[in-house]
Amino acid sequence: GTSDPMGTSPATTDPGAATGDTTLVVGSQAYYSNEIIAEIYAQALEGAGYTVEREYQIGQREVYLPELEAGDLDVMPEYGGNLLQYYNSDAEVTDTASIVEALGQELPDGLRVLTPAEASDQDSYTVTRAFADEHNLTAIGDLAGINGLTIAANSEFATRPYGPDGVQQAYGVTIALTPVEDSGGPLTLRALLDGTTQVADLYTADPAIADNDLVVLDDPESLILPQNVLPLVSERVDAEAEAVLDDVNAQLSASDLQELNAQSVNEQRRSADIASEWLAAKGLA
Amino acid sequence: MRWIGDNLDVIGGHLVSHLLLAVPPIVASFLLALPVGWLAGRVRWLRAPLLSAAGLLYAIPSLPLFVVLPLVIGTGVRDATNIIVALTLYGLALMVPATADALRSVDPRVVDAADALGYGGVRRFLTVELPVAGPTLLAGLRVVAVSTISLVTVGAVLGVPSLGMLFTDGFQRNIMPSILAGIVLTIALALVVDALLVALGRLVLPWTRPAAAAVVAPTQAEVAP
Amino acid sequence: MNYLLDAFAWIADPAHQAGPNGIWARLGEHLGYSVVGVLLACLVAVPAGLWVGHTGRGRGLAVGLASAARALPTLGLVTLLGLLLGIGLVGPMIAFVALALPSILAGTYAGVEAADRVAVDGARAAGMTEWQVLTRVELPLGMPLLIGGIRSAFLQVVATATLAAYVGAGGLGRFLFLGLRTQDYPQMLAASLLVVGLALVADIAFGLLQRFATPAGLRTTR
Amino acid sequence: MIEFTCVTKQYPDGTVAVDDFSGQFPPHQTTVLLGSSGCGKTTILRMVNRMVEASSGTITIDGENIAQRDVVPLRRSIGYVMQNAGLLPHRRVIDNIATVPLLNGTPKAEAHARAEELMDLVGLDRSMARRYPNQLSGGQQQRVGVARGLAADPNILLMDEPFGAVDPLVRRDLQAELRRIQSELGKTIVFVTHDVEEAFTLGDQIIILANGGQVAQRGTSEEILAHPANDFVAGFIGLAQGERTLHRSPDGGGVLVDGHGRAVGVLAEEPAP
Amino acid sequence: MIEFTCVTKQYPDGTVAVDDFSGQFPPHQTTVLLGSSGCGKTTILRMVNRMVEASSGTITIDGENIAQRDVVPLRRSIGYVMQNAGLLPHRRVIDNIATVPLLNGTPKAEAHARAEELMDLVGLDRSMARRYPNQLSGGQQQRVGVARGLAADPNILLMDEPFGAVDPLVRRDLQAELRRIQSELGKTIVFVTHDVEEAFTLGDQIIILANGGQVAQRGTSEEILAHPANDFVAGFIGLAQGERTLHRSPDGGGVLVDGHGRAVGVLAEEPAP
Ligand SMILES: Nc1ncnc2c1ncn2[C@@H]1O[C@H](COP(=O)(O)OP(=O)(O)OP(=O)(O)O)[C@@H](O)[C@H]1O
Ligand SMILES: Nc1ncnc2c1ncn2[C@@H]1O[C@H](COP(=O)(O)OP(=O)(O)OP(=O)(O)O)[C@@H](O)[C@H]1O
Ligand SMILES: [Mg+2]
Ligand SMILES: [Mg+2]
Repeated sequence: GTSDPMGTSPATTDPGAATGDTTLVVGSQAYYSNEIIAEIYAQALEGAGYTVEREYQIGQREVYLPELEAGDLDVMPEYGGNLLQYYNSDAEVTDTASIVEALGQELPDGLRVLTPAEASDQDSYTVTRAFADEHNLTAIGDLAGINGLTIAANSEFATRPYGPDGVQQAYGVTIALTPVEDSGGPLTLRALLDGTTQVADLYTADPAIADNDLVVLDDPESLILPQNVLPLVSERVDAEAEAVLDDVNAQLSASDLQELNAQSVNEQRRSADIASEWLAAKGLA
Repeated sequence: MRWIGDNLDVIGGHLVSHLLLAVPPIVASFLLALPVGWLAGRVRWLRAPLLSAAGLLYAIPSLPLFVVLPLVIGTGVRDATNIIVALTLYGLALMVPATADALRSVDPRVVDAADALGYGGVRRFLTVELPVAGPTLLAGLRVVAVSTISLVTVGAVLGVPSLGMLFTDGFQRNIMPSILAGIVLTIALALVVDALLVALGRLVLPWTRPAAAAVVAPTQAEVAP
Repeated sequence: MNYLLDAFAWIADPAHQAGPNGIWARLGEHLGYSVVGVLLACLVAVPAGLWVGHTGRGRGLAVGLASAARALPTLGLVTLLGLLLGIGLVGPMIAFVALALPSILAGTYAGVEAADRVAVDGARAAGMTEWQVLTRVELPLGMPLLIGGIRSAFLQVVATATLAAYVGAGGLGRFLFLGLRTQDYPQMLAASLLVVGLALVADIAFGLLQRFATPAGLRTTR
Repeated sequence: MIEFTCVTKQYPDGTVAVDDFSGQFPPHQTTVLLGSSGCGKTTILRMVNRMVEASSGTITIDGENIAQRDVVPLRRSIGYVMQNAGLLPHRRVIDNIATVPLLNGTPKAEAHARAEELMDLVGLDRSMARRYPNQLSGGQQQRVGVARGLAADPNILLMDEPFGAVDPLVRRDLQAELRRIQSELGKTIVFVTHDVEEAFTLGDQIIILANGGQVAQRGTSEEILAHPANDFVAGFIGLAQGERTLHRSPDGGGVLVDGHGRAVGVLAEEPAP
Repeated sequence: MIEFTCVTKQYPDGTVAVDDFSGQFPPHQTTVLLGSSGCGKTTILRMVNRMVEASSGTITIDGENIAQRDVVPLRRSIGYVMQNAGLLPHRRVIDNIATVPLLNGTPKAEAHARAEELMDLVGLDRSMARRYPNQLSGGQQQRVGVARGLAADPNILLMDEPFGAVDPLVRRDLQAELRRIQSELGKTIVFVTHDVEEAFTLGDQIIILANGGQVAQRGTSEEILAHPANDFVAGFIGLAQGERTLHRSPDGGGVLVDGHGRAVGVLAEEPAP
């Protein structure tokens, strides 16, 4: 029941009359990597005979989750840990299996997540190779004892279990937060590269890590929530569609995701081309 | 620059959605500002509060407005309605004072003459005061048009398609030409719309054409070197 | 409505007020950024506006530039400068200056132009130098409009100064982004309310300043 | 016949602009209200078409109290010409002239045809019909103003310093034009001015006003010049300063000089034609 | 002595406002430039203090070419009175009058004392010293303008329709005042007007201008009235229209009427004093 003179939001179909409807609306976050995954889902579904409408680059969760709940979106690539955190910021789980289980309870009626992929895109404590060599760093705990450390990350980093308080307790690391609000984007990367901060919270699928030979520090205590890719879907995704998406996820590896992202950023290719190439290469086309 | 050539369709699509999002708030703020501006000009004690309130609208940070407004008006965040309402509010912030000024700047002798000729109140407002205030109203409308077109880009943060998407996407993927194209096209679109408004003004306000004014008695004062 | 009440409660909570991350500190930073941005813009726009208004030259250019600057999307500028300059205040500050320029420029030249032409002519004929005409006649007479230009520039910059937090600086944007990212809407709204409150106070202050700067001879009537 | 009986006007700020004014403006004649700035001339004039409402007293037109009439039709039935012409800047000359007929619902073609005739009457070239007011000189604008005042063929024409803003040569033209028009049409004209020459030129009857709309004297120009009622009148029309007492210049040539030695005219020996 | 030799002024837009004007403005006398709107009076006047730069020709003051002089000291040495006074709205009356002395570095107390004397001279009550211009009537503002023009005790006073905007009674006052001041001070005055009466009242010498600053006639008022140089002049001063040809009114009483039958004055039998 929303008015939409510009036609920018999806053609709303009455949820009651949805049975037998084979049109699925696939959305993506305003994040290029997410859009590539969404496009892979979309093309796979089209390959299976579904009609797909695309709604890409939808801001953040506070924008698209209500639309999913309202039935305006059907498939959305998500990340396990953050999705759970959105619905329950106190959830104390550390592995993907329990995240999926917890999501089963936390998600609103009508929404469910499917089998996660191996690929994940999660927060990290990342340092430059030079800094790692200088201080002999391989894990977060190795940062303990270094003075004046700062990390560039989004402001909510401060409230996370793996934020400054968390690493203080678990690893004895003292680190201050420099809030940079681009979610591990170019500003965060630059802050790290030009030495404004010693540590940066980059997403692990970010091609910049390989390009700049950066070091992602290990997290033996598993403070950092795993962020495996998983589709968040509506009731209109039937068993057949679910199978299609499961097939895709079964093939989507961590290195695949990094490679896909690299194509987008370094070669400035479009998500549609990247997706169809990947599907063809995996024999899913 | 190769990126631009490869993505002309994307850019074109954003340009069209941008324009479609910008036009309704421009029109709406113009129309809504008329009664409010009229009131501000007419009712003395309402003037200061109305104008201040209008000014403060402009001070509301846009991001929270986009997020909170739907809770008030009951739309989805990404609905065009949401963006249009929000941009209309910003447009009003500029247009209400401009309208009040424009209506007040109408030569009182003209209004007096209209009264003396036997114009009734509403008719006088619509057929005398409004057109005579036209040039000043147009100046205000031009400012509204330009800044609205610039503000539409903010919607990209929420996923509402516009040239702003060239910023968000270009930023994440480090594509400078994308951002530059977005900036240049936004400014160009604004200037084109501005020029169209000027042309429209010449059409509907024929008596203000410079050629017309040329025959007026010349000014006495020459600014000496 | 509930959110709004929660937002007021958030502001009223003493725990949120003191300290380097408290409301007062952030308000101070926010005000500081705005003042600096507007002052920098004044440094450019006021002399330029005075020149345009006084000589009447370059008016078309000034109008065009002001219009283009108004059309310059802040989001685009901030992302562009982010890529070019990285984090820090420099990028946003440039954006604030760009944002403030058009109003101040227009206010200044309009103010100078609005000075009664006959009075200006009389001053020149009395043997004032061009500088004296500008500083003793046009500037005082144009002051209310000039301050009006600064006033609206300031309101815009105050609203936009939240962006400083996007790139690691402080200001009320800190609350805004944290609230946005953690779905803490009361905090986000509180930040917006504080911004609007700051704008309100500034608006009133500028209003008084404007009245104060109106030459006595233009205020009093018989 | 317009008749004022004990009319007073007090403005909201307390100014008593007109205090107990009574007077008649006879039909088919020009009555000039003459007085210096602020004496209440405009106020009296504007009470006739109720642009200003009298605070007390009655004003009748042909015996009918105007307070009983609807203002809009009243105003449309009375021509009004203002100092600065008061033209509508966004209407072409022809539409400005035709304003009242158009308001009254006269078909456009008819109203325009009539407006063109009026342009002839006031001495405006028809080629100017499609111009806007700011494309005319001050004198031309004033003619448009007069034409507009006459457009609805009103019985009454109110003129408030209609020629005050134009230069003296043009002014003299306009006065002559008005005399010609009046001799043709015979309207009831109330004409406000503070220019003694103009009053003497145009007025069948002249009412000299002192502050607050007090009547200092009324009569024809010759009556007033020959028998000024008091010092105020004598001063106002320049008798007291010797400006109207003319002497033969000692230089000869028939030049007449006034009390200040200023040359004023040449004496013709034959009596007035 | 101010002397124009073959002076032409073409404005940037191509208008030739003054075409080859030559003329002298003798010292300690009032020269009136008389002509209708747009004939170039203001342009000629403003070339004297270089508010307008001549396009060609030379202008000298006491033999010195003004083009050689710095404009700022030149302007400070010449008094200038404008039509609407042109006062600085944000300065008090006393400071407006003292503008030039203050610019010249005269100590404030001294400049103010002088300004107060000037207020007496032009007939302004000293109590008005601390008012702002918009708190004065038009006539009072005009007096301030005259006082300001005289403040630096200039030899030359340029007056551009200084009394054009005030009502006729006040105007007559101001003219009388100016005559009195001039008889005391004996400045070299160049006075611009389009009012024939005013020109005849004030001018020792009158220059009647036709379009483009063409000199139609120059001379005293009596010379011009007795022997108008041509039809243009006769028309301009009203001789052609019969306005200056006065006849005895048939009604008697010594009233003189002009060619239109308008009463103009009363004939005194004794010759001019
Ligand atoms: N709207 C008003 N409110 C208050 N006072 C007014 C108003 N209009 C006129 N007055 C005052 O009433 C008096 C008479 O004004 P009015 O305009 O009738 O004078 P006038 O004779 O027409 O003068 P002028 O020759 O200057 O036009 C003046 O003292 C004037 O200040
Ligand atoms: N700055 C200017 N640029 C172009 N033309 C001008 C300028 N100033 C005056 N003129 C023209 O020069 C001519 C003479 O103007 P000027 O002002 O000297 O006339 P004037 O005799 O003073 O007229 P008025 O009695 O109306 O003041 C006019 O045609 C006028 O239009
Ligand atoms: Mg009046
Ligand atoms: Mg002039």
